[in-house]
Amino acid sequence: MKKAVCSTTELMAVTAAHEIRDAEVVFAGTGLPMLATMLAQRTHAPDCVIVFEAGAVDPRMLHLPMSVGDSRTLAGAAQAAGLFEIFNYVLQGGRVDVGFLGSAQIDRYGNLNSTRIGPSRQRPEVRLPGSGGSADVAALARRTIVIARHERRRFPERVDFRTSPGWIDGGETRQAAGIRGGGPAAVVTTMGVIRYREGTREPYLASYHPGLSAQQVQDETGFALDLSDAQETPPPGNEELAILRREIDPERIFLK
Amino acid sequence: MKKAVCSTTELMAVTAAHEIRDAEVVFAGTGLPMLATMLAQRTHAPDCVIVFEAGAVDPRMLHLPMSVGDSRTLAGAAQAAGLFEIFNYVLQGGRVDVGFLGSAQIDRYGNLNSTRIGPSRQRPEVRLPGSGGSADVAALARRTIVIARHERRRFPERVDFRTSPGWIDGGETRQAAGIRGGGPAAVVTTMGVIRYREGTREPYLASYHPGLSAQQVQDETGFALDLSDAQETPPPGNEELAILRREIDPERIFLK
Amino acid sequence: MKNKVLTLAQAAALVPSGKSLSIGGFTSQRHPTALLRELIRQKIRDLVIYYHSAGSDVDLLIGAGCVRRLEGAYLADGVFAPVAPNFRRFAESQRVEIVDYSNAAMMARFTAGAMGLPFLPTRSMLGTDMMAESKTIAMNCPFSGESLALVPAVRTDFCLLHVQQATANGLLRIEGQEFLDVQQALAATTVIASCEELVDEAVLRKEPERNRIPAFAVHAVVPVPFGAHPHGVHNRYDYDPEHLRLFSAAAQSDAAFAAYLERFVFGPGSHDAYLQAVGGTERLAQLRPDAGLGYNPGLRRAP
Amino acid sequence: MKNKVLTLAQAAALVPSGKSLSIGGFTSQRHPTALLRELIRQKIRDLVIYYHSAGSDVDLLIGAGCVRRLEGAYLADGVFAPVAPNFRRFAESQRVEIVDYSNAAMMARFTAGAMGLPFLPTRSMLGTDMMAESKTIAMNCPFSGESLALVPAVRTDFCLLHVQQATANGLLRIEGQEFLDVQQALAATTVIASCEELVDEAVLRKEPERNRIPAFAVHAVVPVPFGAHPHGVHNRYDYDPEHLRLFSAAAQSDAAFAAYLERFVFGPGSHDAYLQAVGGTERLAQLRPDAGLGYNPGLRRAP
Repeated sequence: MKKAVCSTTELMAVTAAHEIRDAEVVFAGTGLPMLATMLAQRTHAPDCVIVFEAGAVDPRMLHLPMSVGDSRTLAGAAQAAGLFEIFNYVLQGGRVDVGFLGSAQIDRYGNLNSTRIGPSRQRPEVRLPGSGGSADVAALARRTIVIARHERRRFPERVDFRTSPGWIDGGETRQAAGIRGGGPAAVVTTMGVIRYREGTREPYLASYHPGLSAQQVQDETGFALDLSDAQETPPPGNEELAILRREIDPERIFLK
Repeated sequence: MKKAVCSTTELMAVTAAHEIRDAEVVFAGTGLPMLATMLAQRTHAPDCVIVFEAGAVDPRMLHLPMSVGDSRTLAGAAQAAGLFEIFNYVLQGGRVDVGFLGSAQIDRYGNLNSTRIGPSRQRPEVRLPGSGGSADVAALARRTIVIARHERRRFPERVDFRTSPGWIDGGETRQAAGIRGGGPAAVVTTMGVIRYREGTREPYLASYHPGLSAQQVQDETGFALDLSDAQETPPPGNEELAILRREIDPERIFLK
Repeated sequence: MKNKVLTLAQAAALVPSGKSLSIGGFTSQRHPTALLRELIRQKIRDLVIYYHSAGSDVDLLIGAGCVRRLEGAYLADGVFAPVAPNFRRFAESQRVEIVDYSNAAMMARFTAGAMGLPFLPTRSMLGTDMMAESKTIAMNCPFSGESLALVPAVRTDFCLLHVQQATANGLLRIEGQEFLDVQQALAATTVIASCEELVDEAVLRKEPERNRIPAFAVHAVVPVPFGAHPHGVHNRYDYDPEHLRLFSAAAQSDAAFAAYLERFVFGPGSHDAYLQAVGGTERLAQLRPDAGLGYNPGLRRAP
Repeated sequence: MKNKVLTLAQAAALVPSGKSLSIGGFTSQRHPTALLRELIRQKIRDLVIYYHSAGSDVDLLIGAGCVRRLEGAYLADGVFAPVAPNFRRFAESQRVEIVDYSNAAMMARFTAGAMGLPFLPTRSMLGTDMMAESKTIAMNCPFSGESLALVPAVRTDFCLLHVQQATANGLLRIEGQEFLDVQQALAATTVIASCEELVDEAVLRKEPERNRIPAFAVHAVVPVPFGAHPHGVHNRYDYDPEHLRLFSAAAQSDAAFAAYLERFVFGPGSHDAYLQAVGGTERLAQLRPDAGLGYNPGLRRAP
């Protein structure tokens, strides 16, 4: 593997791209998920099928969309549909292999909050945009990959508001809530990658990004992480970086 | 009104056409309803909107379709959709003013049977095609017009199988069954036109076709008809007949 | 991208006896009859068929002895057959189980299956005798108190359909009415699509608004020109009134229908030979549509 | 056929204060912003807005003080606004009521409204804190025993949307993604559609597969070229990144947003004057799409 100097955003995009396998159906949101899916399609997963909740099915995007409703999501698309088809026939129909989610807060069991910060419904400390399709993808994709900025206040023991269900309270609590989809497989952060143990659904640090230590990641996390399996995140290949920088986001819209 | 000599089928088509008012949304089935709606659109109701359950919305038909799925239903159509859109958005959405229904049996309160004749589910004396959209139109159109061949065995006190709800058992029983649409307004038969009293929903003979008497209609009906308001069915105009014969069904597919 | 193109024989061989099945199209339009004839040749038995408004497609399978059970709304073909004749004869002689629903109820059942839901609510079915004989459940709406009927989702093992255009990878375009093809396909575990024309991905991807079923839902693609005959295919050919009348007459008795099958299914042995048997290129040319209308305005339809 | 063509001022005047409303489009695409600016000029107040994924369309109305209550899923605009700024400020200062649902739940709610049903079931919402705060009801499926969430139908007094083509009678064609426009329109009592282009009935009726909303569901048609600016309209013009950034910056405070409204809504007083204020034909030419792509691949989007 050729090593390369890269930014954290670039590393996250490449790390997230590696979570996609060829021919999978990927539900992508705005930002890093777009970089990751476009990169995967141009490298190891040429037949991955991308769907966007606004209506685009299986595009071959030529230019980076700025949101999931962007006309750029339609380039070379197999279908231009709408929310009805994507949420009902594709997502709830059980056809999404992997969904990408962002979040303002993520807790010990991978539950996400994109609704509001603070204890009060009436007086939110910070009002966030709301679920969008996040709760839906979290409930219905076969597995989800979360992308998050790693800061201690964003990684509390328990989210202030559970917008999108992860493993709920761990163990079998997700199934007990009647949720069908597979749950969070990985959290790709600005500091590393968190995964969950089979059965207990306890979080563990799978990798820390180059230049950091496992303990540094723990210090920025508001709940205990099992660090015993932590390794350094593999760096992106030169070709991956070149594709990201030159083909996918030459304007530096999401890439920092 | 110019009088004309015509067949029973022609008289029924014209009589049924008169039930359509301009700009109404009409749900049409195969056969006489097609003749009636095409005639209405070419005469007194040029802006009536025809919908077919197979998917055609608001066509300007040039050639008589042989079934509701026929490509001929799409000529000049506003939309080519499907069963989902027509049943959900148009019919159940409450947008159909008048629906046309045929039936093998029709009883005192306008309930229809197009499923099977005879008392036994396992051993039907006659197996009929089934509801199709009949039960749906009967339940959900603002009013329905039934087209039927008038024979005593086809007009029993009670249908062997209630495929499509009319006024159920009369009075308020239709509302009590939770049905939202308006119920049967008229039954156009080979012998006359039956309508229903407000409130009681008891059937009365509104008209008998030229050459028949009210009593003759009663004799071919298996339940008591109030004959007190019966008049002769107005004959078709020459222009209506000419349009029917020359423009709508020159091949004599449905016209006898 | 995967090449999913199969021959008729290969595609039909995917369907074992005893499975559940739905068939695309509506009364006299766009049924995958070439595939159905091949199922009959391969002696598939004991099928459970879910349908909304079927015509001589399902009646063909019933008459050939392939069907054990039916759940659906309507089996007839307009003036050609006020009741589908094999259906009627098999029902009256108790050779097939039938559960009746309305068209809207079957639409809702397929849609629920496509949506990954166990049921959908509907305002149809209330006040009918179908309620008690089917798996429909009455409900009072917890929001409004209104009466509703809940109909159970349909999921089938297979959906067979016929479309105008498909890519080798299985992206499907439908011209004219969609009927319920999209929902039927998405409610099936395995989708086999025959098509008039195999086209390049690039062609269909130029107008993504016009494509109806994504490749990831489709498992086999079978290019079969005139694959819906004697039914019509919008923009490609009209239905064949002569053959539909002939079918309907033959379907009046077991003996006559056995002769029909021998003449048009077993005898010919292949789709090309079938097309010869129904009149060959001369007859097919008479079904050619007017480009602007999608059907043949000059077709002689009355006997 | 009826001529339903109105001016912007006439159409906006149909909407009284205090009514419920949904708005077509998605984040940065195809919102009927010319209509919304006219609502603001006419000082419509106390609106209840139902939305799925809204952008600076709803945020414009919030910032102009037109909105009393919101029920929806998402209010933001990608990199232009990770949270819609007026929405955030009004929420944090308790100047607007909010009930949160997911996008799939809002889709199901509008769809139920369009279908004439009081609710639809969904597998979303389970395991979220939105369940308890919204009108969602948990249910065990009477067929399968599975957990489901029932979400109540949305019916609004008005739906405002913007499409590429409309006829004077109200038949609408949408190019590119439909988003949820069809369901939103059919879930409204009164539908007002602005369009880029008014076309003859005969033109749209040539390709009935491509039309999306029938005339009988549409009450007013308003021809407004560039009627969605600063949002994009597939095949017509791209979104305007400069203006979206300017909007987002202005929406950070009441004072700055008042100045924005003065400069782009009240000051110009008409749609033509608005287009002049945002850069006129020179700027609009920069948004012109590539014919094959539907957007402008050369548009400068980063600051």
